[in-house]
Amino acid sequence: MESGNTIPIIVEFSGGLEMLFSDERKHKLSVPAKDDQGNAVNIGWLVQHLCQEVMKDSRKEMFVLDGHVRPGILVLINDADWELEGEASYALQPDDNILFVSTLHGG
Amino acid sequence: MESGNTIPIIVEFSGGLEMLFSDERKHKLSVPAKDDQGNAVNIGWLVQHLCQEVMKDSRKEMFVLDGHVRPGILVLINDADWELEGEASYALQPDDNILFVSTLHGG
Amino acid sequence: VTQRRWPLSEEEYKRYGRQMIVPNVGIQGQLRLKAASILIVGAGGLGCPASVYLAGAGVGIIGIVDGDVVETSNLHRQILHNTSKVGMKKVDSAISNLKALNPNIKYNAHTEHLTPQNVAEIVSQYDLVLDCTDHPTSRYLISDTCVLLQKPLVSASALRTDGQLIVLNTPPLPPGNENGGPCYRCVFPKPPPAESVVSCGDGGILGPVVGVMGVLQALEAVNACSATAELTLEKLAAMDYAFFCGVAAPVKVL
Amino acid sequence: VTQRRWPLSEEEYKRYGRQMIVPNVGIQGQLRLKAASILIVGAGGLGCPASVYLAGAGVGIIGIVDGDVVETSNLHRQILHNTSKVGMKKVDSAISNLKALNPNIKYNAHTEHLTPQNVAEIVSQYDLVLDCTDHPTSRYLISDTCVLLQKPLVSASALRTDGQLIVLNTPPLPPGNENGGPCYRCVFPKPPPAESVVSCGDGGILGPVVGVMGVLQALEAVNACSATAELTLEKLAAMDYAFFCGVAAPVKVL
Ligand SMILES: [Zn+2]
Ligand SMILES: [Zn+2]
Repeated sequence: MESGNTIPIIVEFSGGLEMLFSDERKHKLSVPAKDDQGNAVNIGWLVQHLCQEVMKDSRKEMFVLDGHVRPGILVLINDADWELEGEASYALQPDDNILFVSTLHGG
Repeated sequence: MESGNTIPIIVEFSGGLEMLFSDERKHKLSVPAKDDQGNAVNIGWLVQHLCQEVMKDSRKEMFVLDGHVRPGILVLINDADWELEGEASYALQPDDNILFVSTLHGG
Repeated sequence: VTQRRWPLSEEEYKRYGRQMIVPNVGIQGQLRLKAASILIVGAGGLGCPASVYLAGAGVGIIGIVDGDVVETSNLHRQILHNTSKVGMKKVDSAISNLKALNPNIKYNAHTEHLTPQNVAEIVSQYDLVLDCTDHPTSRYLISDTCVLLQKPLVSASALRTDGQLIVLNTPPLPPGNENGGPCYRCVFPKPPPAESVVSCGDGGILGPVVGVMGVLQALEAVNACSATAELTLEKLAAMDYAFFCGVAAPVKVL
Repeated sequence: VTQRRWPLSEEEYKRYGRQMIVPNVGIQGQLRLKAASILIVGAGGLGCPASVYLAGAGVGIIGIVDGDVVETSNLHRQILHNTSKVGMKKVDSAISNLKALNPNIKYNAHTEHLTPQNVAEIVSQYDLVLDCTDHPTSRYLISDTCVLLQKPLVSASALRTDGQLIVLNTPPLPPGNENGGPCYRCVFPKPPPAESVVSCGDGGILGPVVGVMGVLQALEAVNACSATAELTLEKLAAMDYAFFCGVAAPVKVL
């Protein structure tokens, strides 16, 4: 929002999370390259952004709990578990694919 | 083989065709950018190349018949049917994924 | 009037409740499934799992075509049959099991193989066809008939550890109409040479591999029958074949 | 000596012939399947298709755990049960059908729910476990037990039109060994809040969706039991989780 530079990314939701995001599984987003403090935007920033700007549903706690992605949601960065990439501190790169999967329990 | 320029591509086989190619489904190949006549290499060239240089199996007719990919084999260029891309005349691009699928009939 | 307010019986509400609450199914989707008739060609490795999930889902009429009898070598993958049914017609074995699962459905037994002589009369009775056969000859016969009779077709096959699935002739417009979906002959204009055709008997097959393909056929059929128009159009947009039915002339089976 | 040359009966050669000729199975793979014992936890939408394909494939011992009875609302997706079995224990209903399909197998009925009290005694009898349950509590209980008893675990779930599958604790090394595969608790260290957990009863489920997941569990189990060592290592290399069992402490269930 500061800088004119933006990064195109794809954010996907599955396992029911898409219901919180206008029932759309795939969102093409353009995010600023830097946050308000001039730091590269990371997944932590993205999660807040999704919660505040993209999610229309009022049940924020189904996505974020105590400032973190709620337990039971797997985050994949370009098909790899985000734990391999530094979790919330991973800096977004152009054309990254970020997938949020809610674990299912039915059987 | 003329020019030093080469193009990296991925060739995949499935539906049993992999058995003709050393039982490997995925082949990373480096092909020359131009053929002997100085034309850009295309799928037609690739098919001959696979048949002559890559296939160890003697049953060439299971892959090529009368100079063409045998009936019953679907060719996908970057996940699209090759009929949309000009079939054998499609010129290979760097990082193309060419998939040869033999139709299965069992049930 | 009572019938309008409660278009399904109490038993049906119980039986299908868990699928009726799925978004995009609902009571309308369930009624469309109940009004639908589906033909399953082949009561083998694909037809067994496909038919059991379609019977579970409450399709109104299920027809099964097969001329074979149950053999012991079928049982590792043809899960509707069982050891005591060896020697019985596959169609009769399958239908007796399906009836036990869901007696609300009308089952039609066609205990003969599809031939150019009987194919039109059989296929014409149904809304949608599942090709669960195991030879290219029957695949062209079924697809050509579906083109001429304008029936959507869900075709699957499996061998060893590989499976393939393709939804054909969807939407099923008159031959030559470019807005129609491709048929089997559009995708494979020339039949494969005989020596390249490997059967499950010769090449082998893992039961769960052909099982997954059969269940996926049932899923495509449930989607096609229960879906709203928007869903169908969305699926259509995902197809990207260049040729459409009627471009290559189907054989004359009618 | 005769037994060595013909390690299977004539009936078994007939029954399993089509899968024995699949490359990577062969007579050795069939014998490994016959020597294997698999526990299926849950005889519902996942356990029905999983168990029927494992019985078809010739797994030596199949145990099924479930304390529930068959209800009409199960029948659209729980294809081993049928209308006449409503009210019967699911485990008994399932095993009577599986016996008819393949009487060569030893079936163990565990007609109670898994609890922290009985889980170790039951799981310890088997080589591999399929989690076909429908609640996070049982998923952690099963995974933690599999870690402590060093059993590989194939876990699946489904809801509405989505399905998930994960192969856990493979290879099943002692807790703390970093070369072991991740467990459920490695992947999901904290249980989800209760209000985020939606059951099939509340969210709905399409039969073929949960059906595909159950058949895929059977496929993973067949691969795990019949595969050669090379295949197993190849699969291992494809996993890329950072945490491994023992990093997060499993609950004490033993
Ligand atoms: Zn056509
Ligand atoms: Zn762990």
